[in-house]
Amino acid sequence: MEDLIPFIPAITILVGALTLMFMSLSETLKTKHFLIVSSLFLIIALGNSFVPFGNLYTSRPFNHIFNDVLIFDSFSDFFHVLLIGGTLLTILIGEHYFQAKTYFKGEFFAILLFALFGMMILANANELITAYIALEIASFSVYIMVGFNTEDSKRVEAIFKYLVLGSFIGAFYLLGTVLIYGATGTTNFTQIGEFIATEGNNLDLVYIGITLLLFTFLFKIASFPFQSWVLDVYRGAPMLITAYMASVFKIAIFSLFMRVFISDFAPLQDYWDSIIYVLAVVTLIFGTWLAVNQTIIKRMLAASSIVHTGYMLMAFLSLGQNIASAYATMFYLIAYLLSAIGAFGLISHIISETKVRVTFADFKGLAHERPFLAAMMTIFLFSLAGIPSTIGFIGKFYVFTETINAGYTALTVLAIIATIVSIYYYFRLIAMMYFYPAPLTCEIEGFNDKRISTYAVAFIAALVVWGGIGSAIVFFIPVPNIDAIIDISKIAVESLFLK
Amino acid sequence: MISLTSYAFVSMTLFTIGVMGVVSRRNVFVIYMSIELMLNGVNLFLVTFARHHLNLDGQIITIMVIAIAAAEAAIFLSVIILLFRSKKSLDTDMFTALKDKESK
Amino acid sequence: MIDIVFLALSFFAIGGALAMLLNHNPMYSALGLLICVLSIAGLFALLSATFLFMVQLIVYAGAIMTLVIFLLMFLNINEEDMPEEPNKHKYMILAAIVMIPFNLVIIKAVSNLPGSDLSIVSEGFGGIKDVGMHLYTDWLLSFELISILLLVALIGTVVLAKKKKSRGAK
Amino acid sequence: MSADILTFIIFLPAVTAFALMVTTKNVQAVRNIAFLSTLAILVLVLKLYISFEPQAQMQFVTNTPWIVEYGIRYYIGVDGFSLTILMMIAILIPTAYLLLWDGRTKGYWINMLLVQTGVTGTLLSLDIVLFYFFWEVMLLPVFLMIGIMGTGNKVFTTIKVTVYTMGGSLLMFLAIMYLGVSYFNEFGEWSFQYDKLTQITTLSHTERLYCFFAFVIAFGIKIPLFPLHTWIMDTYKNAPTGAVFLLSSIMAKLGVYAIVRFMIPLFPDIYVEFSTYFVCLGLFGLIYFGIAALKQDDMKRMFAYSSASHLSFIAAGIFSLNSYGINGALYLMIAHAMATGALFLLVGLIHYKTGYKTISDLGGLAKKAPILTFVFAIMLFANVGLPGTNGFVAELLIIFGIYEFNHTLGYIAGFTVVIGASYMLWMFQRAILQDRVGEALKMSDLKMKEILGFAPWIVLVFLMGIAPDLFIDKFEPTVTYFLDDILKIGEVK
Amino acid sequence: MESGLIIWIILAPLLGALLNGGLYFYHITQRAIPQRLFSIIGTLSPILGFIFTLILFLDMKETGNTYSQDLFTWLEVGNLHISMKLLADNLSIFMTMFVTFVGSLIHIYAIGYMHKDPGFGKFFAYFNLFLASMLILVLADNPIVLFIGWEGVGVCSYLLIKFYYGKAENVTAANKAFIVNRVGDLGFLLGVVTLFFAVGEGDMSFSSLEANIGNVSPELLVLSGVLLFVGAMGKSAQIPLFTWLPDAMAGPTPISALIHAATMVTAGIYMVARFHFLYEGVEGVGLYIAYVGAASALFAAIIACKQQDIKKILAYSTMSQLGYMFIGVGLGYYSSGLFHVFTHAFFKAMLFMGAGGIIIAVHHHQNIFKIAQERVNLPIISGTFLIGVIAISGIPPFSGFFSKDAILAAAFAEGEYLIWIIGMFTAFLTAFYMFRLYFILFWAPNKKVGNPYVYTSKTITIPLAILALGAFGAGFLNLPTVLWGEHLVDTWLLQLNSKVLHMSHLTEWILMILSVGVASAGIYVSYKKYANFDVFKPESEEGLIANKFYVDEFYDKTLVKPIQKLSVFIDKVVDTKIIDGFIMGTCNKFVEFGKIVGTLQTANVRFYAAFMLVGMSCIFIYLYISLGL
Repeated sequence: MEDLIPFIPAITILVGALTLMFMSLSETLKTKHFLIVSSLFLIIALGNSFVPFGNLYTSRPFNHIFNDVLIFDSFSDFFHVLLIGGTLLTILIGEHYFQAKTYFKGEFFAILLFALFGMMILANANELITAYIALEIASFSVYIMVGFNTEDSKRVEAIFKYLVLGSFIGAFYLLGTVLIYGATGTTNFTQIGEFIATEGNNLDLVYIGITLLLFTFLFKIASFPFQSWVLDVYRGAPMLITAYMASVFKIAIFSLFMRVFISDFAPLQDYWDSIIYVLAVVTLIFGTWLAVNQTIIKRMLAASSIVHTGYMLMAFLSLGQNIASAYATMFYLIAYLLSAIGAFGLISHIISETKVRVTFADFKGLAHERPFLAAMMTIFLFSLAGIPSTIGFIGKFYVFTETINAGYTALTVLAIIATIVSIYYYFRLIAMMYFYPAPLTCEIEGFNDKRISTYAVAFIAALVVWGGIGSAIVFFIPVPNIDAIIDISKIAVESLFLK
Repeated sequence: MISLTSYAFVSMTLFTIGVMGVVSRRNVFVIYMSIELMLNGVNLFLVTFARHHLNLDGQIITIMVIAIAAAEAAIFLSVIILLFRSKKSLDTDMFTALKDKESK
Repeated sequence: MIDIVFLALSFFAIGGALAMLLNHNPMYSALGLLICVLSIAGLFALLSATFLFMVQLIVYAGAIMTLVIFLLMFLNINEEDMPEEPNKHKYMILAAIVMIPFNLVIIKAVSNLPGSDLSIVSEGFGGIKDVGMHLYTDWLLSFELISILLLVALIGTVVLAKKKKSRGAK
Repeated sequence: MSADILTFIIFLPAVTAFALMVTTKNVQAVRNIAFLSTLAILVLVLKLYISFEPQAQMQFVTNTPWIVEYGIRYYIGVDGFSLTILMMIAILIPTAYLLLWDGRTKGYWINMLLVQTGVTGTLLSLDIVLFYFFWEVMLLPVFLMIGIMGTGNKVFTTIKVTVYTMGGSLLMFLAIMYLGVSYFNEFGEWSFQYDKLTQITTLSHTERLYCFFAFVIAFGIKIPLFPLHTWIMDTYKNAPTGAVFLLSSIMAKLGVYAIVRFMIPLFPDIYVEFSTYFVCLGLFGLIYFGIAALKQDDMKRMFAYSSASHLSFIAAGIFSLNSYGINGALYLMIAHAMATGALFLLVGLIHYKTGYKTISDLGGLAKKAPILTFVFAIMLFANVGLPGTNGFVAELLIIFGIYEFNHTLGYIAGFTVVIGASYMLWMFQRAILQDRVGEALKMSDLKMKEILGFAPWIVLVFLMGIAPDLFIDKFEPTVTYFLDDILKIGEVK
Repeated sequence: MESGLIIWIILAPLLGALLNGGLYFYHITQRAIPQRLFSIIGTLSPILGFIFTLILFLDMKETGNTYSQDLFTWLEVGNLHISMKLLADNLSIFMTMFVTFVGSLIHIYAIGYMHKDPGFGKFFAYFNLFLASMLILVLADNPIVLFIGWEGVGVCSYLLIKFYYGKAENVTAANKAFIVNRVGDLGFLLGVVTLFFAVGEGDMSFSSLEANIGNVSPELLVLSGVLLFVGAMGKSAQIPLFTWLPDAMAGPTPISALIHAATMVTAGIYMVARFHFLYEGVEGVGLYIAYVGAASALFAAIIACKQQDIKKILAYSTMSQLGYMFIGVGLGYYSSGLFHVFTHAFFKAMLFMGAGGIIIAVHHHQNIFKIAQERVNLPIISGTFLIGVIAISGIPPFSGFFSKDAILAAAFAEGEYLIWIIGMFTAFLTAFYMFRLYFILFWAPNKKVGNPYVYTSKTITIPLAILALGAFGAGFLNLPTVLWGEHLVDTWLLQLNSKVLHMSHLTEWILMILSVGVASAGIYVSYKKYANFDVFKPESEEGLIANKFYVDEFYDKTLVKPIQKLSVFIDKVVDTKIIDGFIMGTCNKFVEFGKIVGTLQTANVRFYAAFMLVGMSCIFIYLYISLGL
């Protein structure tokens, strides 16, 4: 029976999703209630996933019936915590937005939780098709959320593009699956791993297949040449969904591919180094170029997320050389999760009641209107730009160090240059907020900052700063050091190797 | 003697035609069907390999793929409805509002 | 014998696909796809996947294609709604050229696999029973997940396609 | 005295700042509390200064782990160098408060406090990542100050200065990581303590060269050295007085300090190898900026050039590889910090009172504000390096040093005597002394508070000029240590 | 030998300065302080200094000791050990004597001159400071301390010249003085540095330098000698660094008196004498100095003949007299040079004071013809002025004669006949223009009948009288043996072991007579020309000479303007356009290219798909190659 225990978080989320689905039938319930219920389920799931958090284990429950398609270990647990936490933060920070925009009705939260469920399963998946199904569950939910406000033609267009390109690339994933299956006769990662280990020769199909799988990976994390959709979809999607996609979804994708590339496909890993190297380079340059010219904040953040993808690819690339970069990647994911949710969510928070702010110019004088939020935004932007005293800095530090350690110094130089440019476009926004007088329509009062979103923002900001400072200042007071994260990710990665 | 390769050839051809459809056609419907075609090509491949390995997983997966295709169909068609509602057209090239005009 | 059948089926499949690709009117394209799907079903049969042969007929030819055609009717799209596609052939050739490496690589790789006869096996393979057994033991979880996927798709379709009166209105 | 005093000195301002940020909105209160905290720091530093016994190695060291995974430690300590500069900072800032006293916003004071934490941390940190941490953090408040309280084309200026400086320091960051990695590969453990990093032996000459130049770019931008200087003019022109004061008289010095603290120990051989070029560069900068300063109309812009000129001279001294040069450079850092800082603040006062800061708009101030003129003159002469002021001692030593380094260059170095005087006096005449054509400016003389603010500087200027030995004793051992131990290594390598 | 007294010689004026400064500060901030207080402090302090000097002098005369006082270690870095040390040997005490003496008189005079001036207190503060720094210069034991005084003098002169800073030209003049001096200082400093490293980084005091001068390579010796002399040029206004001296007349007259007579300009001579041990080593440099001196003497004298500003004339005369002194020291006759400094101090101070008195009396006219037109009756001043004029033109038995003649004789004895001839001619010119000045001021008839008598205050007249005495009698302190004297000054300055002239008494007599003749010739010529000159038809100010050979303009064109142009060029073109232009240009290019790349974002889904497809097929080509299919 205790085999069921690892399932609990996922099950909770599923139940939550269904509950919300049924709730959405009723006309009387307000968005508030949905918020409460969904966050309730999320908190429960989070609590459950915290139970085994940080201790080393791996389990493949119900092997006889489940055919080992799912695997529960510290690694997946680590990502579960991240995913659930991320979703929870999204909901909390978006509380204001949801309440303000009336089209977020009950189904939305159901879908959100379905998406989360899909991602969680993705983190557990140990089998190609199961992974694909989980991925599709998540993707479909995200498609729907992107196009949720069907009055808005932009949204429709966004969902359309995302859908077409997503299923297009999905076909390639399936092709890859086929080829692997054709070569190995199985789609189970573990068995594929064994096959690779035993059959040294005629792995061509496996190589090709994994390459095709990688396409999906690269597409979802928006690396070059798969980056095109990002700007449009992010621009079209509701602000919060953008946040969700940019942070949580990326993590889910990474959970799958890091798993396979660290453990099962490890022997082949070096084969793709040159490809990923080139892609990382181009992604960095291309993303930077895109980001520099954007005048719409959302597009700028989207483009900059491409650059961040480039950084992640760097870490992913150096996985082959030294395992430590796995920790770096995971840390960076956390850093990016916090910063991105913070930044996107905060903007959504700002635009939920007042006039719509789209371009840089719209943010002029925000600091005078909303000093607190402006300050928080500044923190998030610092973190994205990797300024010290924010978690973004530490994340970059880890990633770059590991990349250098893996011997890709030239790539790191490029990344540094990209960072320099990124300072430009991030600080432009800060400059807009702080260095211009407030617009005439400046309502300092009339904006009630006493609400959950604000506290959520503050909380995330606190996390960001804590992550950047660690326990440096209070080194004589025992607070959880940021090394804790690294240790946990170590355990998580170790758990992949226990058979 | 029909070999694996010939089946592979057929399914890859179907797949390729699907890709060509996605890239070249402007009609939303046709794009959707092209994607379906790609999936079919994959299916054929799967079944071929299932036969090749005498291993049923391939066929099971095919079933799954068909199911996924069905789900995709549902979403796709509803999106097509949305598109048609919003622009009264099926031309993909009509849907380029998200181009960043503010810059430049 | 088998060869001829195979050749015929694959000819129809590819022909249908091409018809789908080249026809300007989606209606004809749909029909082309239908032909293609049917012949693929035939090929399934050749590969002694009898159950799948059925599923293909029912789900694709039966459900999906009809859905498509129904939708075409439903939106009663007439000729002038059809987008002008002046230089689609250029794109097609381009795409074809681009796809060459794929095909080359994959087919060569496949051809390097140890050959095996793909003749029809008499019994116990691909029949409903075996497939069912397999599906409900080894692949149970994935199957359940599929159901969730369908559920999501369902909700999605409802949410997306229904004309909404926004909650804020009342 | 416990070692944590340094930590206290570093973080007291920041803590105060955050406390003030949340508690009060009253500007007066904020300013007064901030001022008190700086005074408290001054007292602590004095205590430190007295209880510091002049010798080479670090004192009051605190060394606790910060980020264990990568061996980054919270490692701070003070030696002759840093102590002197720490003293300087501790004295300059509170007095600067007195002169910026009126008409500031709350954010201004809070930023000032934060900057103090930044600079002190930069000064005292011995773990190179910690150093980088503070090095970047110290810029952010200034960034805000320039942007918010600046004048003219401030937004562009702000972005420019930020990207410029941070770009430079990011390259340094790369070099830092590279060093860390190579240490890891050699010794199998992570560490970024500068004294550990000096043990690296695996790096090839080219690698060291690249790292060296990455560092040079970072520090050269802050200082600024010749080709990397284009940010200062507009920045100094548009920035508010306080920010300019901090940039010119403190942060620029930290650039030089960092060269001594990190680059000399880490790359002694390269340092020795390239010293000639850098001395030449410094002297070139001295003359180049000096000439450029001649015809400036905006006073702040002129001082930007002038301090660039002086700092190039300091850099030349630092690279002159002998105790005269380095001692002199360090001494000039302090002298120049006082002189230029005071001059900037005075210009700020003039700007604040008259509303002008361009030479052509000013003039005839001397009649209205004799005391201001007097202080101005003293600081100006200190800046020019008149005997009896600390500037002279420093320039003399540097000239000696460069002469010993290379006779010809020594003669060129002498030109500092002429150049400084010419543009300074020209400005003094036009802006302050000679009567103004046209209507009179509204100008009031220094208040008692401001006089009090300047008093310690004036006293120090003369004391350091008349009895320099008192001060040089404190850091001379460190310099000797650097020369004897490290540069020897450099020669043998 | 240690003596605590020396520092007090300096401290007396220094404290005076500080006290006056403080009082003035109080005066302008709080409430007014009576002028009397300032004047008492201001005059008492130099007088005290003089008294201390006197005590010391007498003691030294008794015992023949030389005293020194080590105050504290000033700087100790590496091998450089500089101690704040004062030295009172015969040379320095000789200087100190007349510096303090004449200085005090000028202070007293200043009381009267600056009467009722708003900046009275400040003036005296500066004045004392000036004297103090001069004393530091003179009493220094090592070049660095000397340099402190040296620069101190410079800056004080700056402060005093711009005393009326309201007027632009005053400040300009001050700047000019300071910067030109700075150029000199540069030379001095480099000379010191060179010397320091040349003698082997030892202790810096003059004695040890003198001791170690042996181990300096000759070329370095020459180099440092020349560099040091450049310093002297700057301070003592020799060609080419003389332009500041005439302009320095912008300041109030007492300052001119102080600068010209007692303090500043003599510093150069003193310094060269100080470094005599260096110059003995290198004859060539000495000769070079002598020639520069001669040239300056002649040049200044020629210019002086055409000037119309009373103070300018005196200024140029100073310059030419300084030329004489440099001839003296350059040729190695240090004592003679210094003796001329000594005598010159008296009569030049007197002349300036007189000029100042006249200027006040005629309400601040400086053009001699104007003054002559407004002539007033100033018996004492005119009398003393005459004495001064006679003295400077070298008519025995006035002091100027002896000192100048000694130098000329030296030039002759050394066989430098060119220098001697120049000197002679200059003597002629000197007599000419000085008497031109005198005649126009006091003799040339103007229509006014019975010039009004103007009262000049005692504080002005008394110093004049004393100085007149000095101007008359100072010469007797150094009577050559020819005139049955026994070289008091030369013997006192024996430490300089300057050469003594060896020539037959006959030649000496001839030389004397010659020089007297030349002088009287000059007087005669100017009598003919100016004795009854119509002052209402002043001379034209055109001409090469009247415009000082356009030297200022020349400098302006060749140095100042180009540098200013360069400055603008650097700022506007090099920095803004080239360097910053390059940096910002690259950034902009980057952004521009980004725009081009941005066009790939054609929100067209088919295009995106194609884009991805192309990328993928590229990767597949790579696969094809790497898998070797």
